[in-house]
Amino acid sequence: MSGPVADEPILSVRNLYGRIAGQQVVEDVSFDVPATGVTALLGRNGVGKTSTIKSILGLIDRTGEVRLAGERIDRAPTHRIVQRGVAYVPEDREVFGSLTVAENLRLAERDRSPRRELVASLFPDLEARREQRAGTLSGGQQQMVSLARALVNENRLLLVDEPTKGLAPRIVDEVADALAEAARTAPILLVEQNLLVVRRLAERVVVLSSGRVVFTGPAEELLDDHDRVQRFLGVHDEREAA
Amino acid sequence: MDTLVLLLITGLGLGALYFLVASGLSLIYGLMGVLNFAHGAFLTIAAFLGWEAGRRISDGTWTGLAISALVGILVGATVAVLTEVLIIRRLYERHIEQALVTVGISLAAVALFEGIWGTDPIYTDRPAWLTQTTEILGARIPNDRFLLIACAALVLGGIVLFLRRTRYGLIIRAGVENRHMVTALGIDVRRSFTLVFAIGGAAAGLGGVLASVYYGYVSAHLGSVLLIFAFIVTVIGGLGSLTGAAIASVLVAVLQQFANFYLGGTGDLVVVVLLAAVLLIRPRGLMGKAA
Amino acid sequence: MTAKSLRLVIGGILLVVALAILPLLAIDVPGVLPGPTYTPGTLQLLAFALLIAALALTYRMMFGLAGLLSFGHALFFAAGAYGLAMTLEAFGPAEWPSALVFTVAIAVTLVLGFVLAATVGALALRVTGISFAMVTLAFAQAGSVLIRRNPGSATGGDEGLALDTAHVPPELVGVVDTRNLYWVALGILVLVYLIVLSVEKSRAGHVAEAIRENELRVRVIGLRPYNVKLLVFIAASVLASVAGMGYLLLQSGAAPRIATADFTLTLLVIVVLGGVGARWGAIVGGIVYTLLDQRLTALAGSDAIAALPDILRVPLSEPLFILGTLFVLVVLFLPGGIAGLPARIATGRKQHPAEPEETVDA
Amino acid sequence: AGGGDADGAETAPVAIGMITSETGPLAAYGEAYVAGFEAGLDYATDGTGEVDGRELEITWEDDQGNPDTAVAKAKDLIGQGTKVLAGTVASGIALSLAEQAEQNEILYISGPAAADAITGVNDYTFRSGRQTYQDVATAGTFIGDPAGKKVVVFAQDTAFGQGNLAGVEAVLGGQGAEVQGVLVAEDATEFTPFAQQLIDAQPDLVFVAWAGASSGAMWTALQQQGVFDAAPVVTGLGDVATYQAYGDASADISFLNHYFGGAAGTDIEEEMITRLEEAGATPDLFSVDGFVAAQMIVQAVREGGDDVDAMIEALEGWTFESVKGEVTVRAEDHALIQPMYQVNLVEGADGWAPELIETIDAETVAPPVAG
Amino acid sequence: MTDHAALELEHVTLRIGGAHILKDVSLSVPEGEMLGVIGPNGAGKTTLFNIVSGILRPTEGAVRLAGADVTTQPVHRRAAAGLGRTFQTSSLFPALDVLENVRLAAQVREGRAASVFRTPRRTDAATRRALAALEEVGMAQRADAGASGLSHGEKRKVEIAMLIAMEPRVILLDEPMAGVGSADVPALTEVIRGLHRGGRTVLMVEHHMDVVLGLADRVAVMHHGELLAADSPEAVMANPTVQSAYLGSAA
Ligand SMILES: Nc1ncnc2c1ncn2[C@@H]1O[C@H](COP(=O)(O)OP(=O)(O)OP(=O)(O)O)[C@@H](O)[C@H]1O
Ligand SMILES: Nc1ncnc2c1ncn2[C@@H]1O[C@H](COP(=O)(O)OP(=O)(O)OP(=O)(O)O)[C@@H](O)[C@H]1O
Ligand SMILES: [Mg+2]
Ligand SMILES: [Mg+2]
Repeated sequence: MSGPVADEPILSVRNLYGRIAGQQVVEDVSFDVPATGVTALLGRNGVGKTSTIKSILGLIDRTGEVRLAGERIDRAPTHRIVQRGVAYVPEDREVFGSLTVAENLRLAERDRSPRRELVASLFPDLEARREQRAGTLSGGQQQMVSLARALVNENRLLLVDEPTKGLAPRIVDEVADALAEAARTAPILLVEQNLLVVRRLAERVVVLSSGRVVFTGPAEELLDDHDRVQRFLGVHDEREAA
Repeated sequence: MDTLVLLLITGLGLGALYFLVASGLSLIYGLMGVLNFAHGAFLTIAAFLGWEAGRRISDGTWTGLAISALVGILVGATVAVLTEVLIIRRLYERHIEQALVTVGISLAAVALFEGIWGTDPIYTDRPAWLTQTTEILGARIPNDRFLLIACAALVLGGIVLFLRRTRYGLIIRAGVENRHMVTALGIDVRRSFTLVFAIGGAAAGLGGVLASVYYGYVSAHLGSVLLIFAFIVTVIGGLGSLTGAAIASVLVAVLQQFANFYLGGTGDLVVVVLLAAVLLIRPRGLMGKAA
Repeated sequence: MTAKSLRLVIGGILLVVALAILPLLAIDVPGVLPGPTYTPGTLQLLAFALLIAALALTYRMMFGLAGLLSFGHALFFAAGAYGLAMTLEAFGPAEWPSALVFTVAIAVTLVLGFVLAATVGALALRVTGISFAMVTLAFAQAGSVLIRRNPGSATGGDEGLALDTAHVPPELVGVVDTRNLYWVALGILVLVYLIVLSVEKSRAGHVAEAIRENELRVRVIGLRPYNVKLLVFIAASVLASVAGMGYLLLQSGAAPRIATADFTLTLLVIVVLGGVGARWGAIVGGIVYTLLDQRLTALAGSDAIAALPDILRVPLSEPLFILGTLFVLVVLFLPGGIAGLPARIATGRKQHPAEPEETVDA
Repeated sequence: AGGGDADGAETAPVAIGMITSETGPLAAYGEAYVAGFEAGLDYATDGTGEVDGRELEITWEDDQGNPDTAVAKAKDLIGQGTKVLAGTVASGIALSLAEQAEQNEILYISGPAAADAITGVNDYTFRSGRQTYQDVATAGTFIGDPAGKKVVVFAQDTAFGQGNLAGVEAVLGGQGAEVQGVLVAEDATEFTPFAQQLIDAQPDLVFVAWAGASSGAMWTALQQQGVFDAAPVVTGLGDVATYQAYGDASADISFLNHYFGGAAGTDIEEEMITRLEEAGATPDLFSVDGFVAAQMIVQAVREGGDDVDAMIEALEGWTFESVKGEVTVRAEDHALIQPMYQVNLVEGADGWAPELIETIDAETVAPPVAG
Repeated sequence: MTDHAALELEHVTLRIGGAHILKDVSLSVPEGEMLGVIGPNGAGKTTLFNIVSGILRPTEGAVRLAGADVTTQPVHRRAAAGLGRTFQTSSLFPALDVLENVRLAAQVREGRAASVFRTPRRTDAATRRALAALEEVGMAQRADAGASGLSHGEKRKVEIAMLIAMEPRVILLDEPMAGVGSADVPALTEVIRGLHRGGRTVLMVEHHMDVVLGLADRVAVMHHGELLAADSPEAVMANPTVQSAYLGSAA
């Protein structure tokens, strides 16, 4: 895997518009994801975080310019984008309920030598349930399958949508660890409501408000500024949001 | 005794025919989540063109039959792919609409075939051996039944291997459930779906040619006659389960034979009763997975 | 509620009145109707179209409202037609006046239709989705087989059953009275429409809609989906047999074709052609389909077609080919069916339903 | 002649409504009927298309093999004042049209539809073709004296098959034969076990009444299981398209036949064939039905004018020369009393073709009076 | 109605295939209590709710609502008898609008909810009750919106409005805060508190510990299908197993 030029962003989004069922849900969004570390995409419920990620991947109707390591991907079909090394952990887990855990993982393997051991060590719970149908897993277990599907390949970029939603506090820790670990080899664009996790992982944040970018900058700059946190995210105290 | 053997083996032969038609249907049904009403049309067009080719090149010989089968398979696959690319693809994840367009296709296709080839059946020739019989335990079994059974076994084995050995089986099952997520894993679902359609169409094509051997004719309604039984065995067998379809084919055909013979020709009645009974007791069918 | 719905009601009444006086007028629509509207041939065709529309309406109530995809609706239509024919033939004490026999026969058929619907529904609704479709298909096939087998010479087998006109009011017999039959058909359509409307607007209708969306959720708020589905199923089926009785009178007989799965599929085609989204879609679909079917046959036999080169002549002389193709095109390019047209025109042509991947590759 | 009430009616055209399958499953039969009718009309009117100076205004309608369509077309025609309807190949449709004829008091001449029930169904309905009884009676001529013989009827469990079984029971059973039926579900596709059943019955004669596409498979099964070695097999010879359907069994089957091109050898047959060939058609099973229908319509109009009762009177008991020789419209029940044929298939350069063995006298196969 | 606990589970055990999913769970929830249910992912919390609401039948054991044994009763009976629940992932009727969603629930309370002879009107009691419920969760202004277009948080609120309209005596909330933006958490917490304040018995599965601790009278801990403890929040938080198995360093 040839790493991108150090200061070139791995992902650059310019004037992105996205529509669902004829309704504009992403409006003129522009931001960069640097080639290393975690960039968090924040915003209140319904501002269009998920839609932005789906637009990048071509899962919904979109126009605008999206570059992956300098190459235009805004006209490519989803599977091509993913084949170029972009992994996606969707918001609602979206595991294949009628397939077993093992089958879910096998389907996700893109690389010639998938990192099965890594996944097994990250989520021992799944190892024990390889033959269980994913539809019968608990919510949290499904979330693990969803993450595992992304981490089993080597990626150039991870798009992760609310990975800690519905996870027990201890697992939240573990997932955060796993993401921190993953971020050492591939940059991550992370959507997350849990500001503690954001603070721990993210170097940079991009904040959306009603479909537009209202803030981009280093994570501390935002998180330490109670005023802005309050304004953009509607949170008084980040502890409260944990 | 010999009647029993005769009923059993001819039942098996009929079951093989049902399965040949149902295999493609079951595959596509498993993939689309809906019944493909155009499957009968795939079969009929393959039978017609297979017959046209076979009779042009050599009539009533094994070469002729082989050519018919080959042409039938190609035609079935091509027509299925065209249907998928031009029509079904535009309606992905709208299962009901998909089933509906296939209804439209089958209506239009049967009418078109009638326009081209007429309403009368066209009788076909076949290799002499196939018109003869072989005696088993006192029963004279028509040889073409053996051909049917062999082909059905080959198709079953072939498709099962294909689904086991490749990732396509997984892709299809996952794709039915959540197509977007499959693409988001970097898989070209469309190509997989088209491929599976081609295989289903090819199976239908082979089934069409063999059906014309079995019936001794081709006609515009060849496919529609078989389609209803193919539906029944597909559903009894269970959504998308090929082995289920195979078991159900044999079950239905043998039962039908016995009922037709011993219960005053009530074969078709017994089959629909079986259908209702199986579904009411086991809504998923014999081998179907929980939805 | 109010101005708009008042306008709708008045519009509806005017429409029915306009349809009702049609036999008294001499409107000629060349290419659509075989002759002026007062001629028996045209009235027969229109009456048939109205009955099919009524039947389609009942089918839409199941499929469009409650999401019940049945492959066996024809069974109930056939039950109405055959039931009435058989009761009229089988019974009728000599001392009873004809009118009474006729009325009682209708009542008996209704009861039979109800019992059949309740039985089939109670069983079939134990399963859902494609299994439900196949169980209804199984019942309808069984019915269809029985009708063709002609048990005890009761159904006339594949030759069909002629209407025994001994007890049928003379006003409903013979070509000169086609007009009366037309009014009967119109009456049936209006009746079916009103009942369907009241079911759909009722609480039960709303619940049925919710069940279509998420059955478990309905149970969790304390309702038993089974009951509501059964209710819709029975209502639609009994109304279908009412349409079947109209059919029997209109055709002076019943043919086994009306009990086949193909006939149910035709209904499905009609409902989708008209648009699942609206009641009037089913009506328009029924009428358009019947007229098209009839007119395309006329076209197929016309000299204009015969003069065409083979490649055009062969397909164009097959009415079903044209209908099938048309239907495919409607599903592909007009997802709302005919009923969806006004909305599409209003919102502009550019409104394609989003199929993201398609646009990506384009 | 003529019951016309006004003088104008004497020269006004007479509307004739012809309803038959031009499309649908029975389109091929319909085609033969239509061609035969055109030839018959040409013959009966000497090419003028007129009767006593009145033009016969013929309207053709396609019933698509569907009774609903047929009834709609009939009502349309009747509504426009048509007093004469004719045609259709399907018995179910013919019965519906007969019903319309009675309800509306017009003349109906049914086409090739074979059901015995059409004969004598009402005063207004006539027939221009043969009926099942005549087929069966012809089959009976193959075994000489039926008394004490065992006849097995192998048929589909349809109105047609059931009608044939009933016919055999009436004709041959009445003459002392033991009749057994083997009825097969219409949509059965496997006939091998039934062939076995036929042999097990040890019959003196097997009568096969079969229609539709499955006949090829059925014959193959009979042959494979050796039914032909066990007993003589008789069946009806259908239209030209079926001549090749019997395959290797062809030579072993004895055929009864209503008509094939060249069967009659009459002058009128020659007239018909010439006209058919001029029109690009070939003589076939149901050409005669069309031809006879035209003759009957011309007779009805010539003698009856516009008055339906007079037409009926003109036809009842009418004996005339037609393609198959002398035929009679029996007054009591409107059956058409006509000769039938015994036929073999012989293989020639163009495949199998029929060859006449014997003509069976019309009276020999006349059905009993219906009703 | 008063002597009995609102909800009782007796030796509830569930096996599916070879898996032992719930192991001998016994629990009694007194009338009016707010019980938090916590535990690692896959501990069996949702399963427990499914058993209480009747979606699953226990292999062994009994479920009692206000003293009445409902172990074999179907889902809708229990719901009609006053048991309401939400799902871990939002489930509304997407084709209906917000008001219709809630009104369906309100009709059940009134009886004859699925009658063919009654037509819903803008002014009838069920509609008024539905609007009041929407008001309570702050969604009244969205009454006419289609349910499919709501944001995540809005869906959660509508679900709770449906519960309010049903007027259940016992409520099961499965992760009501999952996916709710930090900004909306306080408001939703208040809505839940309101549910409880009406004297209703509430069981709530939730991974947001501060929400649980802020609301619950008592906290039940599940682990590997077993009920480890049901105690005061403080006691539970102090429990070492809970610390290691559930909370991790976040404690
Ligand atoms: N299928 C849909 N139909 C109509 N509108 C939709 C649909 N999906 C999303 N929306 C709308 O698009 C907007 C953006 O939604 P999106 O899911 O991207 O928000 P989000 O920032 O991810 O919110 P959350 O924090 O709740 O996940 C919302 O207003 C939502 O109502
Ligand atoms: N059919 C099955 N076969 C085997 N195990 C099953 C089956 N169905 C459920 N399970 C297991 O039962 C356990 C209980 O799941 P449940 O959904 O109740 O967990 P939970 O406590 O709600 O977790 P979460 O907090 O992640 O939602 C899970 O471990 C699940 O994998
Ligand atoms: Mg989101
Ligand atoms: Mg859970």
